[in-house]
Amino acid sequence: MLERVRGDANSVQLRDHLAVEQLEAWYGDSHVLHGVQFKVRPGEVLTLLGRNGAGKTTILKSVMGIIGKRTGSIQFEGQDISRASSDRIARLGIAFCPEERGIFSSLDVRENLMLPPQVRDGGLSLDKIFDLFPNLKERLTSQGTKLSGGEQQMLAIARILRTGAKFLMLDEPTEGLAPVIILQIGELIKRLKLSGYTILLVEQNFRFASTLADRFCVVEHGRIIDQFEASELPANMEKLHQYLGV
Amino acid sequence: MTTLTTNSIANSKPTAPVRDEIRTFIILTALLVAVPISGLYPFFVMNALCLALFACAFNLLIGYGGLLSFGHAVFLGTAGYITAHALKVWTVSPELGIVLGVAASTALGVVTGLVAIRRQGIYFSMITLALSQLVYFIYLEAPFTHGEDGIQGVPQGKLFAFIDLTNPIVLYYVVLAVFLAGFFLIYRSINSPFGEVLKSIRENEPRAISLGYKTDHYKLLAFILSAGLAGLAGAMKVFVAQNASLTDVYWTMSGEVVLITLLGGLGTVFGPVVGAFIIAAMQEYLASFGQWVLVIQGTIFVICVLTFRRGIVGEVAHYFKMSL
Amino acid sequence: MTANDYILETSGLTKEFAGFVAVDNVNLRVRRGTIHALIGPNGAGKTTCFNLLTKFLIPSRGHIAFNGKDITGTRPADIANLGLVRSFQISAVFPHLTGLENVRVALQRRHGSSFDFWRSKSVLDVFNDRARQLLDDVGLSDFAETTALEMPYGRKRALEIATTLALDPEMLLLDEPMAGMGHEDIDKIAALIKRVSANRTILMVEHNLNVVSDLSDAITVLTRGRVLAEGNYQELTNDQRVKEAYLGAAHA
Amino acid sequence: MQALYAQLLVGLINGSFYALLSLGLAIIFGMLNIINFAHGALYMMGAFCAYFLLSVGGLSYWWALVLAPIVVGLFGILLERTMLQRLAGLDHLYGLLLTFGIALILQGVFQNYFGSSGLPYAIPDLLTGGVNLGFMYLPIYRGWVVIFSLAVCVATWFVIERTKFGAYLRAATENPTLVRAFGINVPRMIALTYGLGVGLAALAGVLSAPINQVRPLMGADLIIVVFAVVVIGGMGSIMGSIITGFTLGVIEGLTKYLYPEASNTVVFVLMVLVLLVKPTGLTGRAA
Amino acid sequence: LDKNVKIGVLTDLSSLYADSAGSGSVLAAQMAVEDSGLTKKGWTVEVISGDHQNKPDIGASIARRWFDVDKVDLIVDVPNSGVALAVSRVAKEKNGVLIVSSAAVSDLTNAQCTSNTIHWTYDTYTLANGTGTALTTAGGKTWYFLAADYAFGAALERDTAAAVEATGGKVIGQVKHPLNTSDFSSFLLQAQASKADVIGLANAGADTSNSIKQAAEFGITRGGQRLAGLLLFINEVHALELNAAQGLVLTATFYWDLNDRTRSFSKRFQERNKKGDMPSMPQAGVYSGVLHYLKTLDKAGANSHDGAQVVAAMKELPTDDDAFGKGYIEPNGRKIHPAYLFEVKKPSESKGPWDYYKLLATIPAEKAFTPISQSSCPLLKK
Ligand SMILES: Nc1ncnc2c1ncn2[C@@H]1O[C@H](COP(=O)(O)OP(=O)(O)OP(=O)(O)O)[C@@H](O)[C@H]1O
Ligand SMILES: Nc1ncnc2c1ncn2[C@@H]1O[C@H](COP(=O)(O)OP(=O)(O)OP(=O)(O)O)[C@@H](O)[C@H]1O
Ligand SMILES: [Mg+2]
Ligand SMILES: [Mg+2]
Repeated sequence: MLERVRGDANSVQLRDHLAVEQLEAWYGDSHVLHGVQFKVRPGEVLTLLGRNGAGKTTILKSVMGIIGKRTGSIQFEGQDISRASSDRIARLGIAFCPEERGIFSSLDVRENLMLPPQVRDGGLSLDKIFDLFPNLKERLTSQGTKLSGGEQQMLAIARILRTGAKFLMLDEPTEGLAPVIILQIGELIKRLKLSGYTILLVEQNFRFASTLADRFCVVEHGRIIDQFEASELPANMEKLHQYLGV
Repeated sequence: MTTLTTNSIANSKPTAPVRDEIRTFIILTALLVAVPISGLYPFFVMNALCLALFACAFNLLIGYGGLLSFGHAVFLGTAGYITAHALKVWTVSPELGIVLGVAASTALGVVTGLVAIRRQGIYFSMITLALSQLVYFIYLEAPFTHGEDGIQGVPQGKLFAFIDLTNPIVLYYVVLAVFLAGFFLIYRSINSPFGEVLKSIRENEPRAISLGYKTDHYKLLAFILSAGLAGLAGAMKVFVAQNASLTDVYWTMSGEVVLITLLGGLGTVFGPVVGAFIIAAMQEYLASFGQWVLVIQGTIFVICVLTFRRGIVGEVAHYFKMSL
Repeated sequence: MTANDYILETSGLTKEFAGFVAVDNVNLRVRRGTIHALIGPNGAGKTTCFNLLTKFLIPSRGHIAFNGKDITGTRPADIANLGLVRSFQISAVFPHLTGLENVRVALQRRHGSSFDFWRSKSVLDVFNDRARQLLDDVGLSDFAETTALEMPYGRKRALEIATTLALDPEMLLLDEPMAGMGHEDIDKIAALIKRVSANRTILMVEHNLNVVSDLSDAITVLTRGRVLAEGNYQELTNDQRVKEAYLGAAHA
Repeated sequence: MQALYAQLLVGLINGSFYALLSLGLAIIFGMLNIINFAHGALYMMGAFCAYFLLSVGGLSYWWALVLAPIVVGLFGILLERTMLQRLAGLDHLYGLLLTFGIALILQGVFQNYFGSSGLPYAIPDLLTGGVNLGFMYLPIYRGWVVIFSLAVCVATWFVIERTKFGAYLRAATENPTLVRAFGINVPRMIALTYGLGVGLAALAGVLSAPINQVRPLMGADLIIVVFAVVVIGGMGSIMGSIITGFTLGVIEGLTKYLYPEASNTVVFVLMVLVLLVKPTGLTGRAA
Repeated sequence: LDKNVKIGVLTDLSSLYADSAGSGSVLAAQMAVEDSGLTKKGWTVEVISGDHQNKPDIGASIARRWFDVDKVDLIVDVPNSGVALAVSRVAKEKNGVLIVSSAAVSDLTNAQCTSNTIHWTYDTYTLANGTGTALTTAGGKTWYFLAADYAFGAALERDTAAAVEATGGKVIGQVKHPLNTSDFSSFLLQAQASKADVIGLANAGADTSNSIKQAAEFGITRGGQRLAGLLLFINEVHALELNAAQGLVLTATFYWDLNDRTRSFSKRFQERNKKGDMPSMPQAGVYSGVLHYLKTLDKAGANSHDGAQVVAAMKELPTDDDAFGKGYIEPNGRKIHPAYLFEVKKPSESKGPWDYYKLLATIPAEKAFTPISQSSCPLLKK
């Protein structure tokens, strides 16, 4: 259904799409991340699991460069972005869908959708987006924040799919969505993966994550305390129980 | 504009807030009581005290209610005019003059409040500004104010028929007493059950409503309190300056009180006082700098915003992790 | 059906936004003392319903009765005072107040002193114990002194629920209480809701089916503003229309 | 009756100044969330700029129309880069205080070097003289002012409301961090916007130089009225402030005819009435 | 013997009157000190200055502090009627000396006169009668007033109207405009429509400049109507340039180019004035006032620091100086000297910068000010 992303071939040659090392991050005075370390391979779906307040969102924010203070190295497609400004990072091809959705009330739904500029070609066309999220099509002219909670979530995901970025960071994309939509999003993510996107996912909904992810990282107190492949999942259920209380 | 950001309010979570504040309050009082023997010019201090009370009243509204009134000068000026007129023309006793002045401002506060309260953020500010300009116009046209000449040579008289206000030292202690009283009332209401609700409304009004608070009522009460206390300041100013003039009702005065409060520290208890003394000092002592007065003032404001945004007191409080 | 059998009844409740009908002729009946779930696809009109019930929106048509009393024209604050309190879908806390203060604001309301500007706030200390207890209930014991702003998303939700409970309302409206929570928190809150439902009625919107299934006594399914089906979890999961509209084929 | 026509026309002319100024203010507020109290001072700078271009550079009025806005605009960008920028995301108050301080400094400095009674600036030869409309004698220059500013207003409106640039700006006001995380260089965009708004103020300054004394304080009292216009129009609404600007001009004209004493106050009456009926101004979004 | 004198120039350094008074007034005071030659006679005379920002309360509190703390003996200049009245009270209360030069409000020597204040240079009566009477007799029978809507404007208009009617003229209309109006076209149109012979501008500062400039734009003077600036200083004419100001009629008690004495004084002043302006009428007044004050002290031989007594002595002593020539001070504190009616020259007539006025008529000293018999000053009722 989605055409394969062009230039995907050579991105496969990269060993890691994203490599984070010794990442530390602060909110004002409070030190939140303590030496986070993980890699994301091209074309895989990596899920960050962890309790509330573990630091998952902060990790994404640090990669995106929208946090007060961060140190350590962040390699994206081979180049270091730990000092780059967030707009440069975005233009390198990282797209971010924040957990609080960030829909703009001063823009109508269409403007919200069209806002993020295309950073590369090969983004989804409007039609594709509309048959993924029919609700949006009906509400195009209404004010962004007048949408229902779920519709806002859809909008937030939809708009980054337009940009053509091939590295997506989704922070709890299924939050507040009806099961039927969650299934759709699951499908969507699978298809995105097939067509060569790399996806860094933060999820509380373990059931959902487990059906998609190639690998899992467990975050606790601002550190990655464990990680394993999807295949090793059954073996690790015990540990996960302790970590998350699933 | 109603819900102020972290940056705009000194949000130091103090260890023992009350102790810090009480201690500072005592020191402040001691200093002020000592002024006459310090050789500091009492009229300057009285001026500053009136401004300070005015600013504190204003701060109650913005710093704790999150309501920025752009027209607060009218409450200062109205009381000023009424008191001055009462003393000079009706030749009433000082205490009655003050009461009349404060009553007038409070009444005006009720009216203004009722109109303005339902407006949000900047629109609240603007409607207060607009209303104040209307009142200004009335004073400009009304004969009893004598236009830009103002009401001159207001007699100070004897408070309660035995305290002679024409004696600067006596006057000073009266003004001081009134200031302290007003200041304490404000301090108390900030730290009262009412104050708590006020803060929560500033933080998140819909939530406060959903908890069953009729937020308009609280805002209105805050507005009236503030107006009344501003009036008190205005009334006292009459005894100090012995005149009441248009400058006290003009929007620039409303702007000045914003500056005072920000300079001292928005939402801090003592900020407005410090700010008031600085601005008063500027007006009196910069006067000799003549034509550079504007430039110097401007520079100070710019520096204040760029370097110590919490305001002087706010910064100090933040630095020492105190609550002031 | 007598009034004290149904604590909340709506008849022909309708809300239109600029020609678009968000809630369409809904007749909702909530039985006293039950946990009633309102589910439905996104944009079905659930939150709008909540907003109508608590008067944050004015109904275009229809009536609302609470305890047999018509509250269609009542103001939001009064609704809360009647004992009908809601939580918000987008977490609503007082960002610069600490966890404790947040809860205290709610506790304070039922105590008459809220207009006393001449009293010291130390009169409020009587609420501290109750407030701490409420924080414990939602697992925020350690956050009593943290300002809400600094809490992670999930905690904010928990705090909001604690604040809502502080009002000890006769009926609670919870809009997606579990959204953005980790599993053990979900279980905590679920348990909590169960506990508080003892002497209360609860109407909640929730997309997490496990929660819906173990908590709710009755469920109403909304789609496109209309009531699609009513019944208990079993009945509905076998209802074909519900599967298509809400659960999705996979649940078949 | 004839007198009335005259008043209306004259009012419309003043309206065009309000429109231009409030337009700039609206853009700056709407997009930067800054209440630009320096607007009056920058308007003044525009006029002075015209004066210097003529007296020093020997450049005519027509050059001034082009150059003054650019010069002042650049100055504005400098201000934004060095100071205003640091206030991003703070409460309006700070922008207000800062720009107020800047206004004081500018006015003070000009005051010291050029005195209070100001400098002369003659009407360009091409536009001198006037036409007799029967009901009044209309100086050609005034006619030019209306037409020209109307054109500028429409053009600006188009840029903000109908182009992508506008959408970016509006979004950036709400959540700059996120917009930036979408790959848009927000800081530069904001600086440009401020430059644009300020440039409009300067343009108004040039337009008014031939009819008002070029004085350091020429903008000092204007700002509050212009700000009121922005509010009546609905904060940040471009069209709102343009329309309100012209309307206010006309209403003021009428007041000057019927109750002149109140002509500086009528704007506030208008504001109260509007805000009572429409809490967020004529076309305003929520505050 | 106390030979210390402290003079405070309380003026507007930062706004409306900064040019006509402001730093120029300070300079004038200093020149007076030097010309008095008191320093050579072992006196120490200090001149300080302050900016009252046109706010009565600030003006009053500065004055109070000057008298109390800085031990100032004399305060001069004080533009802005409101401030002048406020300061005059303080001077009385503290028994200092006040010489008002810039402010025009005639109450200073009438209802509100005090034994500590001298009103030096001119007042609304001078302006009103000078312009009003002269223009009316010169054929300007019908008048239309453009008055600033505040006490000063009203007073000016009232007095002028009286003078006009006394001379057989007629006031056929008036319009009150708010202070600091930027656009006068509506008002000018109304004045134009009235077909009055003379349009009297009863306003000050920028308001006057703008009305004149826009009057030119609307071809008022070309239409045969005359423009009378009731309070207009040479700095404003300079700023307007003759193109806009030509044909304007105004009254002044000082012009630099009146005679050799004024010329020599003015040249010295201009050389030392960093703005390069010629002295304005109020600045000349400050010079003359301070000079006379110092003369009086010199005659007394010592400074008694008793304001009322010094003022009384000043009233005894006839005045004479380069700026105003010979004159005297009335018991009510009114300084008396001639006034002049000027017309602003056409660009063609002017020999260059500052050559702006041509003399139409001289108003003899006794006619230039309120006759003492008509003064309502309480001091006279004894
Ligand atoms: N704006 C902030 N200021 C200060 N501290 C913060 C802020 N935001 C988050 N924190 C702290 O940083 C830590 C990590 O927060 P983060 O949001 O990354 O957790 P999370 O794993 O995303 O939680 P959740 O699953 O609830 O989203 C938390 O302890 C939180 O208290
Ligand atoms: N103020 C409004 N103006 C216009 N349309 C609105 C407004 N509020 C809600 N809507 C529309 O009404 C519909 C119902 O919204 P509502 O928030 O009730 O959905 P919901 O059932 O809560 O969905 P979710 O589960 O995603 O929160 C949505 O399509 C939404 O776009
Ligand atoms: Mg998170
Ligand atoms: Mg919802």
